[in-house]
Amino acid sequence: MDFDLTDEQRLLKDSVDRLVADRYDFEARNAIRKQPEGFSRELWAQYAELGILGLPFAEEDGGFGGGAVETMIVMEALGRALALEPYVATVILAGGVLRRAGSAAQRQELVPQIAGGERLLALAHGERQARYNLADVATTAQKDGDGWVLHGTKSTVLHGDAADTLIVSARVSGGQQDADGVTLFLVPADAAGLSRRGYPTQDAQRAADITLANVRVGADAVIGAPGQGIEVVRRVVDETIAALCAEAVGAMEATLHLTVDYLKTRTQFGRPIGNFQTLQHQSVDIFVALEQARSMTMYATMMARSDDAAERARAVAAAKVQIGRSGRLAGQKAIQLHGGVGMTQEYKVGHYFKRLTIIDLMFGDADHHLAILAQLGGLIATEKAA
Amino acid sequence: MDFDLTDEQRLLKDSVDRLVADRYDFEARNAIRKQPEGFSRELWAQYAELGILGLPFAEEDGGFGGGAVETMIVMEALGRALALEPYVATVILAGGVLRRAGSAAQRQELVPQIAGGERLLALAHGERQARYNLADVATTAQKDGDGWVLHGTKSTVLHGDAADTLIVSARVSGGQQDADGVTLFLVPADAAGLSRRGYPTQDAQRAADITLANVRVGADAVIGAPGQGIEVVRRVVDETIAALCAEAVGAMEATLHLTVDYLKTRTQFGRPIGNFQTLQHQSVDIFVALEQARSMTMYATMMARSDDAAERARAVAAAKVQIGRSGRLAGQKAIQLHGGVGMTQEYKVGHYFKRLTIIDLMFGDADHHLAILAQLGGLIATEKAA
Amino acid sequence: MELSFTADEQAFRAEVREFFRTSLPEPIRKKLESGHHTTKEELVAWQRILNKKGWAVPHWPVEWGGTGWDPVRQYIFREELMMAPAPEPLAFNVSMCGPVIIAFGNEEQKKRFLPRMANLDDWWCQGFSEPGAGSDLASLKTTAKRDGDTYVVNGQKTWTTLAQHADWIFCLVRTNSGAKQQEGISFLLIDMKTPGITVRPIITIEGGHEVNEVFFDDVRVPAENLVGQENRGWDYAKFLLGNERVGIARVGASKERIRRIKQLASVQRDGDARIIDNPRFREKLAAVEVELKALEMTQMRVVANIKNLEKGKPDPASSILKIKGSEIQQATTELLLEVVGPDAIAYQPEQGEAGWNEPAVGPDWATTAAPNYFNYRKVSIYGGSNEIQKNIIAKAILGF
Amino acid sequence: MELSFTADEQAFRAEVREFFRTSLPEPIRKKLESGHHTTKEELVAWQRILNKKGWAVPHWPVEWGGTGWDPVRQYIFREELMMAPAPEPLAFNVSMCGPVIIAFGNEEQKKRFLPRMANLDDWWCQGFSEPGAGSDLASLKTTAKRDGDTYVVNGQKTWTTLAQHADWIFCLVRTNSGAKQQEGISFLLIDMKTPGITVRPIITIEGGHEVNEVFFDDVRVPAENLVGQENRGWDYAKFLLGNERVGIARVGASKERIRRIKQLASVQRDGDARIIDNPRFREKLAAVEVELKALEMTQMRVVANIKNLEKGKPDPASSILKIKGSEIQQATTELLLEVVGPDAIAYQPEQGEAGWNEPAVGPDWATTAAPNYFNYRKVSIYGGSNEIQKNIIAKAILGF
Repeated sequence: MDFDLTDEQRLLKDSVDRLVADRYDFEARNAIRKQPEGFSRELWAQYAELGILGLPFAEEDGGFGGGAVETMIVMEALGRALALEPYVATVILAGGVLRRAGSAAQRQELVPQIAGGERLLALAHGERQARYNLADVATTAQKDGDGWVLHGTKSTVLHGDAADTLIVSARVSGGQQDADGVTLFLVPADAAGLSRRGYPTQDAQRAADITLANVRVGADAVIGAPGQGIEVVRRVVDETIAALCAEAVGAMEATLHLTVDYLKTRTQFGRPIGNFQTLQHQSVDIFVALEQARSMTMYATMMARSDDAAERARAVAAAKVQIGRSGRLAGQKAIQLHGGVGMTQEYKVGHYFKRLTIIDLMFGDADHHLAILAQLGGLIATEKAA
Repeated sequence: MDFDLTDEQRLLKDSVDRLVADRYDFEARNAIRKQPEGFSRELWAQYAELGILGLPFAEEDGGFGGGAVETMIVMEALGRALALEPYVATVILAGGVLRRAGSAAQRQELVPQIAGGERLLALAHGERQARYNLADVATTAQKDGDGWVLHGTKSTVLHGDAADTLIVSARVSGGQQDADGVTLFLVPADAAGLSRRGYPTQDAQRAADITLANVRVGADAVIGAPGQGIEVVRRVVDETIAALCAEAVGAMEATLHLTVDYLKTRTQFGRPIGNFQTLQHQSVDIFVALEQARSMTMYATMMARSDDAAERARAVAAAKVQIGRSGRLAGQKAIQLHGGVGMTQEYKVGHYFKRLTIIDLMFGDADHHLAILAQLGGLIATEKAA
Repeated sequence: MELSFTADEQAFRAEVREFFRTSLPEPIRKKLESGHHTTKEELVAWQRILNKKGWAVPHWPVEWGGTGWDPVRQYIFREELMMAPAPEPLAFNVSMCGPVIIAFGNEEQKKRFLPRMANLDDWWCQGFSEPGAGSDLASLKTTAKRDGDTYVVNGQKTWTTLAQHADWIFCLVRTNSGAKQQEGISFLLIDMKTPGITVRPIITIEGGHEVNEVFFDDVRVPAENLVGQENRGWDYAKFLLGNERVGIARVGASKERIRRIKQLASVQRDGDARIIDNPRFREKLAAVEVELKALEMTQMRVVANIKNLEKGKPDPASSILKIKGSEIQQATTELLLEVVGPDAIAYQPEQGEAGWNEPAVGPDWATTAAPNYFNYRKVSIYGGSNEIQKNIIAKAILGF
Repeated sequence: MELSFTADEQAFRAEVREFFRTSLPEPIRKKLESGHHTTKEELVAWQRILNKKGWAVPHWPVEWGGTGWDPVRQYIFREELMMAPAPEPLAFNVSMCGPVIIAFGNEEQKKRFLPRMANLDDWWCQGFSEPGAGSDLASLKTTAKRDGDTYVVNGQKTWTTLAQHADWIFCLVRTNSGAKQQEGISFLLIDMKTPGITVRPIITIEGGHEVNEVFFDDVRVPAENLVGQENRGWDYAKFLLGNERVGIARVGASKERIRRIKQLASVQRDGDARIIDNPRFREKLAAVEVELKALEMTQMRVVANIKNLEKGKPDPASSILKIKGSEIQQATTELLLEVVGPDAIAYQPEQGEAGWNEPAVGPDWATTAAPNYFNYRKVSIYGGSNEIQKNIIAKAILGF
């Protein structure tokens, strides 16, 4: 057990921190979010240069062999910056599928392009009726000669509008909510029959609803074992939740700093409002929520790659609960402590609040995961271990 | 709609308030709770003199014809005093059964004795396995000639050890949790086969577990319609909950006053600790909880005698939720604000805290009633009334 | 003590409810129900319907268009209005500036302004807060210097709600900078068309345009637009802010929103079950309903107590209404967001706006859930933040 | 960064667990599990078992009986101890007075006191708080006047935990009343058998006798019992209070209590279902488990950070451990009370005490639920209330 960063990790942290400090102040971000794609291609190239786009991939595939801690470090920095680039979509989600289930050929083709910043990916898995149920897939894939024909609609595909390549889940057998019978396919975004409706999200990221009408793909489009896609998605989503936890910690940390700075400088009744004890104590509440979230993020980071599915499920659910609750407390209190100015788009704190809110809504909110955790019997065993 | 007291109600309030102010300071209460019976027979006689023991009974039965508001006034005063006498047991619970279901002969015999303070009653209904389910009655009554033979065990019978007469519920037909098939019986406390184990409760009141082994009673012991006892108990418990709400409001009010006074007089760091803003705001939290509880008590008082069973059930459940939550907040925060001294038996605030805790546990705690309310669809209809 | 409504009061409630049912334009009702913004034109049209009925300014003196209702009837009216749900008559006209003019204005001002206020012929906005004067309102810096029979106003106001629609603004301005903070302030009525006034939108976090900055650059205001006495504006402002608390609990609006949540939770599914079938969700909702019922009774107690209070003195207990009312309103926006879930993620500010006909991404009733959750963080900030309300209770009631 | 325990650390945990499993007397384990008080004799016996194994004072220097374990191993040991559940070695001896003597005492004091402390031959108690000096400890008034080679002590201490068992008391006393508050305080060791000492019980709300008042009336104390320098006692007290925070989170104890709650909730029925089958209850419990897991990780972070801190300086983040740790402990007592429900109403302080054989009213495991709920309100008060902890964080970490 050791919480100190290794020299390499410290180096990574310093360089990512420096990039976002230099290039991602609030004005820069405002300019970026007004661009048509909603993110900066130029910064994306810098991410590539820094090596963070290839970070979690194996070195033999063209990545840098980083582990969960490295991803945590990067995500925390991106959270502090409220970065808008499709890092989660391309590297964590779609990249995670490739990493866990892609064939050697697929990895060797795509990883270098991802790592180099030349290709954007997105995971087109969620469907509207599924809500938070990862196994609920109505999109179908029918065998057609050597290849497949895909049919269905995917909703809220993160950065689905900018992606060059989509990873689409589709049912090849079984009932709509069966865990078995779903296969993952690589689909070029410009495939015939594929249409996208892109839109901004509440937190100034981008997403798309994607319709597949008789989209044909070849046999080589299949990722991983046919019919076993849900298991892959589950594992990748668990890792993504851990990554989002780290992003949220970065956002909360920035939220706390903004708030404390504001309280120290804003004066009312002839003194800084930070002199008022109740406002100090509410800041402390944010601090405590942040540190608890940080601890839980480390726990999720450690556990999200575990091969023990039950332990992993419990840990990830617990982390999502903590992040949702801490994030809500931090965001709401930060706005309250800022007063009116916190309610304006011109001030940064509201943007953190919105991002924290959307992170809670992604892959199941705090109460949803609390129910899952309770169903699984909680974290503490009733019987004593020997 | 009018929240002002009538002249008569004001008179009642003034006289009860005066009695408890004169006779129920903390030292007096300490002396009373150390008496063998755990309450004061002398004060009981004064209650009789004041007319509050006969208050809710009809004038033709020897009572004073008071309504729900009058009971609320009395209970609030008793709550402020943390009174130990068996008012709830005798007047509200057992008295309520008599009032609602007793025959003219039973009422005319017993009500004057209750009103005069000469006879104590208790309602022996609850059983350990029943928890909060009022219909769960395992005690049986078997026909024996003209009369009945009772058999079973009743638990946590409030002031069951001091009562002269018990009202015992027993099953004459049906399954153990059926709403039908339970009859109420008047049983002298000294009946052959009846044994009692009295004990103090956490809040310095008294209760008893009562065992009935072949206890014989006559036909005239039956109260109300045979087999219809649960409905009577339900209505009486609803009224009792409203009365306990009022008692809790009195206790919370006293809790708030004690706390605010303490904060204004206790000095640390060279100034009254009441100067600290967070301690002021926590006192405000108690105040808000108290006023919300007071409002809800009025609502329950108004609704607990309604003949619309569904409306009544919703209102009483809602009130019990509010009282449980407000009482917990008020008690816990009051102890916290007092610091160490609040943890001692020598200081009054802890006794209020304990009483509020036990009120929450009586007839179902806040979460239990929240579940009931949710099951009933809440307070607000989904469809608009025309 | 009589804890239920009388038969007369119940009949009155039925009458009011029936009027709203038949007279409120359906498109307005639908917009409110789904959390969308109403347009200026819709608000004007609705207030004129009310005014025609004689119900636009129920609490004003009968001579100026009031109804003569007692506080309980006024309460019933407001609750039914919010539950309809119907827009409230513009508060800046009927609850803020109007009552100040009635209490402190001269006859000429009353004749000139009040009828137009009631009919929403003039749209008013409030110029109180300034960048450096929020909670500490008395530190405001906007000046009005007397120059013959005009005042020359310079300075800046902020958080000016719906100033973009306004014909007039009522302002607190400093007319004597030498005096103690509160003593040099006056209450001035300013035509928004006067040269030198600039309105700059403030966009709030959810993307809406509700509030503005208003800049005054040598704005010349006729001295006859001063309300009451010069340098006594602080008293009038306190009177106004006291009035503001009536109805701040917004019990009716929260009831309506909970009704809406229950409807939507009966439609929205999570897996095989409807959200409303989830006991945990139902219990969370029920807990809010309990607090709301208690608040409703608290509000009725405050309303019934008005007759026992010194004229114009607000009941300090009304701070409870603000604290609990805002907590409950915020809780309902969170519950609705939970119901909508991931369907709330898409940002679609155009949905529900006039002239927009594209289908929504996802169900159209989902589009306002997140923006309203974000936007409603304001209700525990404006009108004296909840921290300020607690200070008031600590001082005025608990005697700290 | 390595977020899991090493194989060595896991082996160590297994070894510790096995020792507790085999060496902890069963009656003691049962008492702790069911929330009953252990007797003085039981605590002494257990500490001697630990001391024989060499584990009574793991964190002391090896020369005085310590183990040389790193902070992670010390953490594992404490957690396993609490989860056994086993009594902790007497904190006044091993975590409070012992470390002060080790750091600031002279050789003679070390030889005289430390071995007897480790073996619980002497039972120590703490004389810090006074009636007028709680949060504001530096305002204490008990005086010690030098008279030849003795100090004459007069005054009163309060909240003195388990003074009724104590052989010795370590006290803060005022030796220079002219100096600034903090500067005239000394740290004095006093034999409880000295004439002039009176112990008066304080009964806490649940009826227990844990704390006392201790009165000093011309108590003569040999000057050799002064620790360190005269008038430097405040520094030693701050050092001691810093140590106190290690383990204040009581994660292991809360884990054990949650395990117990789950067991009892699987027995206690509500209607036809077990309490544990109620999803709402399970979710409430799970929410506490989440906070506890986060706290456990936070505690490990604090433990792992000890090596980066200046010797003896507490990590200000340890205030989190006190705040969250007490909240969680209190939450578990509430959950247990909910499980027990109406069975908690009877007051039966004799149950579980030595020599009492009557059956309980209701299930015997129900008798401690309410008293422990009442008693545990103390954990957010003692050792610096949670309000004080928030002041510390506001100042030391957030820089207010």
